Amino acid sequence: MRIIREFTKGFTTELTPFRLVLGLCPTLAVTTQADNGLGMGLATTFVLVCSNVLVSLLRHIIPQKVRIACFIVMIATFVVAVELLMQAFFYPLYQRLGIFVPLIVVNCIILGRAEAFASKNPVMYSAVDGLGIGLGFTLSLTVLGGIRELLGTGALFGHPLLGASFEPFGFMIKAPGAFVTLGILLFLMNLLTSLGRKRAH
Amino acid sequence: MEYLVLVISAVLVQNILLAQYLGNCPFLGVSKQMETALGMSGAVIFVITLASVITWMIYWWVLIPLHLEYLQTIAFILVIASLVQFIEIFMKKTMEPLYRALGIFLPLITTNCAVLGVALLCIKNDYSFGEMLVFSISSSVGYALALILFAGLRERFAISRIPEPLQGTAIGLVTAGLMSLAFLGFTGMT
Amino acid sequence: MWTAVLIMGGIGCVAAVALGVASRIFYVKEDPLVNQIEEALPGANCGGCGFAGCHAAAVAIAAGKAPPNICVGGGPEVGARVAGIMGMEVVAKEPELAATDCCGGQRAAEKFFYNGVQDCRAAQMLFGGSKLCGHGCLGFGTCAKSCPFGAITMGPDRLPVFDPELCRGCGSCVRNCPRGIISLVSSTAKILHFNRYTECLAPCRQKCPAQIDIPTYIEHIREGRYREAILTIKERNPLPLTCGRVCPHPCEEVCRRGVEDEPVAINHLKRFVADWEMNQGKHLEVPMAPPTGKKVAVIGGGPAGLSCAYFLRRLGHEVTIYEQMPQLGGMLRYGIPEYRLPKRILDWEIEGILRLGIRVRTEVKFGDDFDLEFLRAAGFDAVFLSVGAWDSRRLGIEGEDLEGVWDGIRFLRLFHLGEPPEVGERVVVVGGGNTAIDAARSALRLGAKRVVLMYRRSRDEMPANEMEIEAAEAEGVEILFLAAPTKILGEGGSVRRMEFIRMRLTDPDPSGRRRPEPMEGSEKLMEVDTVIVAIGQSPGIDFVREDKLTGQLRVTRWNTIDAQEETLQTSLPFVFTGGDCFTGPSIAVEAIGAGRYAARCIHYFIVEGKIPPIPSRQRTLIKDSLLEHLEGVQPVPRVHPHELPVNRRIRNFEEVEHTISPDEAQREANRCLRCGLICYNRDVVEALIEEQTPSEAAAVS
Amino acid sequence: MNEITKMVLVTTVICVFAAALLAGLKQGLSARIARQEDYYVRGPVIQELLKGSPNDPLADKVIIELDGEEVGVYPWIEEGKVRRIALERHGKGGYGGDVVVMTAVDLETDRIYGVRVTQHKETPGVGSRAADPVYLKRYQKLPINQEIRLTRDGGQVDALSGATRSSTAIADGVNRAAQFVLKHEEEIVKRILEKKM
Repeated sequence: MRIIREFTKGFTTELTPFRLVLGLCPTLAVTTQADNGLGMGLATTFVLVCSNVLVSLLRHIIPQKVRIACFIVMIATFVVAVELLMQAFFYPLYQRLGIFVPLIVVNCIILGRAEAFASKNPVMYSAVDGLGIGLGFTLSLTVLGGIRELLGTGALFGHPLLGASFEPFGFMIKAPGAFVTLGILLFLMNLLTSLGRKRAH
Repeated sequence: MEYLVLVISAVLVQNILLAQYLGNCPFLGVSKQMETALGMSGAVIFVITLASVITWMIYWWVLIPLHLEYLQTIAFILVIASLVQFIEIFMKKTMEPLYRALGIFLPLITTNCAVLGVALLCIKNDYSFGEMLVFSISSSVGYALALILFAGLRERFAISRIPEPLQGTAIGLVTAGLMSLAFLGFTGMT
Repeated sequence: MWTAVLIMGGIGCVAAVALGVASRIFYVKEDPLVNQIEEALPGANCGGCGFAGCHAAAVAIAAGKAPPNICVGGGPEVGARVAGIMGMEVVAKEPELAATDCCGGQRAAEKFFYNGVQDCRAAQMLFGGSKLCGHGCLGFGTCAKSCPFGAITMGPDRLPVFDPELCRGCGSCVRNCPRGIISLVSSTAKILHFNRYTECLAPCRQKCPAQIDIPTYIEHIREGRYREAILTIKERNPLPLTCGRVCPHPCEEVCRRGVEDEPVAINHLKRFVADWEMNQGKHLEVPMAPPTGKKVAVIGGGPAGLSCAYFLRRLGHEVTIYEQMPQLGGMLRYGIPEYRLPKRILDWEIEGILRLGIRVRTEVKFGDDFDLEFLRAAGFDAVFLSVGAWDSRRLGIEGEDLEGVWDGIRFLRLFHLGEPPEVGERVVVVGGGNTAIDAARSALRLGAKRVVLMYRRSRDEMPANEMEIEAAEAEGVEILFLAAPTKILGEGGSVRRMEFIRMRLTDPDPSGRRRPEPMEGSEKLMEVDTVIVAIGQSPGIDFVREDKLTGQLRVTRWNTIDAQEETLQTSLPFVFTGGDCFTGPSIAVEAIGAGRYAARCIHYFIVEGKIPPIPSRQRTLIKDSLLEHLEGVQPVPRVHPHELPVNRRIRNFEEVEHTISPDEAQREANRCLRCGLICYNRDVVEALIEEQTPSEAAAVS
Repeated sequence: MNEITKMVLVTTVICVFAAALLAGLKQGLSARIARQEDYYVRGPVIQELLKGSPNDPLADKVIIELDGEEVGVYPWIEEGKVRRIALERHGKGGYGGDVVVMTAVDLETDRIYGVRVTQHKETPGVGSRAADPVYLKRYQKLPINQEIRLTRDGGQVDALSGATRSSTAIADGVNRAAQFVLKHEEEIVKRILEKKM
């Protein structure tokens, strides 16, 4: 039962970056297209699951003082592995994500989960926690990327959807669009939550 | 002249926060108060510069000769994390006032993507030592600029009537978007 | 491959060695609580909480400046864990509770710079319309939402109501309040605070010598929150039962309702809640600061001494009261007759003060039984000298030493020493103060047929309380104005007759005072059995001994102890004074205020070594706050408590005035205009609320 | 001291394992990564330059180690003969560092067949204009047996006005390719055909 709860919380109470406002840099930077968001999300999920498992396994061995350094090395290892795998198998995605692939290392979600959850929980739960949070993050990124791609270029996952008469707002795929879209999504989520709460009353 | 272009580009056109999307988590967290924003800015300038120098040396003097470029991410982050932690411990003991002003922000930026981001950009763009130094300093100054401007804006939120669901991070993000739009105006000015 | 392994291993090794060595060499001791909390936090240093990393957040949480659930990265379980850690540790420190603390004035000007308006009205300019402004609150409810412990609710008038039981002092509301008017206030801070000119103070609050927060406790009574009302009063006055009965309530003189209507019966309201507490049969717990280990001796257990001891104790110090009489209370016990202040009530009130842990030594006289040298040797860090003013002034006329001539204080004191004085059938009381009235009314109750009060000025100049004068007249005391005794004639050593002379008042002198002067040749004789002289008191300073430390105490020419106005410090730095022995005879509430001020000075003196001055300390009424005219105030009849009928009361010492009923208290509290709590026209605001309430109700349903 | 030893040990061991894992992964994947890089970075350029070749120049790429450096050569093979080859050289002297130039040489005429820029860091809108294929047409048909230089250096190609340094770097890159082909033509052809067999 607990396993299910640890998994689903990544989509509900601990949905990043909406519920836990973390991991904003990749969220903002790579979500110009839905498939970028998906790719980034999956890469992050992979690293998150692997590092959670490893941290959980080694949680009793690592001394306090070098905890951060050790965790970061483990995470970085997986990130570089992802980087290499991506170069070997998804080169165009690697090109588009660019510098943000190595920057998965410093995504606070990963280190945060490692410290907050994996270093205190058994392997199984840690893996599920990583998977849940990671997939929640992937979902958020894909949705955000979808919205920006659709409004910014009129296409979704590269397929034109809105027809030739659609005048894309270039603003959406630029930096300001990223901030504003995320802000508005956050606003809508807050609005829905408060409406839901009111109805529950 | 080249350096001037580099400075303007790094501070304004390619502002690390608002155009390159690096270091956003602390950006939204720390910008709630001007005081913390100022402390954070100082620490960011210090750490980014230091980290860039160290990683540049590691890359060009160690990794390149040994053909280990693919280890840059892991080597950089390990070095940055340890170095910053070391400085923090050192500062806390020997330079108490400085530690209070800047040092407490150090751990915050160890894992700030702006630090690793700037270090990686320096490598990616093949900067010489001088260029790397100028780029890292001006990038971090750009970060500081955006952070301080934003903190000024956010302090005004305190007395504004903001619709409830927009309060907090949501309005922060929208405002950051508008600021970013303003910085977008610098594009093409160099 | 091997180079890779070597290089990474090398970097890792060097990093670990450097960190290990550094953490040894540059070891800084950390608060274990901080470490514990930091352990529980994610350590991702993401900065999402607004603090500079997890360590800084842990420090803030440990200091109570951040709520335990501040971490955005860790999610709920981290919050719960931190709250657990905090829950175990938080008890040790003095609780700081959230409270709205707007005091308007200049602080409003700091917050708003709109349209040049520099005070609370700026908020109105900003948000439009009349605004019911409790403490400058905008009524958004941000604080209620931000409270992680659910201690804040929005009251019916959309002002936050703080539940002290639930409040953990996390400060979340303080940070989130858009107006910045909530602060964490420890009871220490509240006790140490004195009115300032820069604050928004209702006139009653300015006038009250004890600086009781009158509008707030009336507000509490209005809402039926008697417990809060009592706690509000007790932040300033430990003797509400007593004051509720004997206080001449100077506050009511300046009540703004009094401008258009009769003033609010503030003192009756105070008496009402104080009686409520007593009728519960249990003393309410008051917040106490943790012990400081400092010791203070209080010499004299009158209102000033009791008040000082009470506040010092609440500030965490050890206090011992030395009293020369058999029981505590000073003038309250020995100077005020039973029919005004029943002694069982005073006993209950004093018991409530002493149960905080104050030690008492009675029947020890300062100067004879102990002295300053003894107190020093006993390890007291400071001494509060509040011996009162017990020496009666003498008339200085012939026959003053005859039998049947009493001094007023001694006369009143005898009641409580178990031997009521005997009076003749015809009694003359000389003097116009409350002591004179008390003596006259007491004489009546002892069986005197005719009691004449002789006062050398006219009724307007009489220092006694108007209500007391009226009560005395109602009971049959004759008052002879503009007369003064010149000679007391006796037979066989006892008083028989008194010669007195008529007086007239001079034209006002440059200072505006009209002095009495005798009218030559108007002497008359009067048959009299008892003469009570109550023309004023002065401190008895017979404890001053040349060869002792007390000899170094400076004394003024009025026989009061000299001390610095700002610090109440005498010429001996560790000796403080206050109350009647410093100011000369005055009313109880004055002494109570002085007691708290002395407690503040002593607290700073023994804790910090120096006493910081209070910036712009309010001493006189703030001129702008006194109005000549008030619009829109409709007269509402003032409450009149039930009184014992005259024929029943003059036979005995039963309490004359009764306490008002809860309904009456409610009604009376509603008469309060809530000055200082409301910035704008009350009628408009109430109309506005009525207008909005139904539509709101519809929206919710 | 015990604690420090443990710290150092754990950290070092983790680092060593990380490095070993990554080095292994890198070794295993490097061939595939290089192919992907060719395909996605140089692929489009080669396809443009060697448009119409019957073979797949990317698949037939050979790496030639000569003069102490590795050079990838992409051939156009027709009827068993190497007709044209494309190769990448770094042109020195650009404003933002090296300009990487892909040069195609017609081996039958010993003339330049086409030029494309694959990587540069020139100022956008200024130096970057020199990477425009229209400008690069000027190199077509230049004989490789003489030094290729800009006219201002006494050569045959006009610089793009306002982008002299970028133009110089491109000319340098083309020249290096030309010199390389001139010097090693036989060796290159031999290797290509060896691989093809």
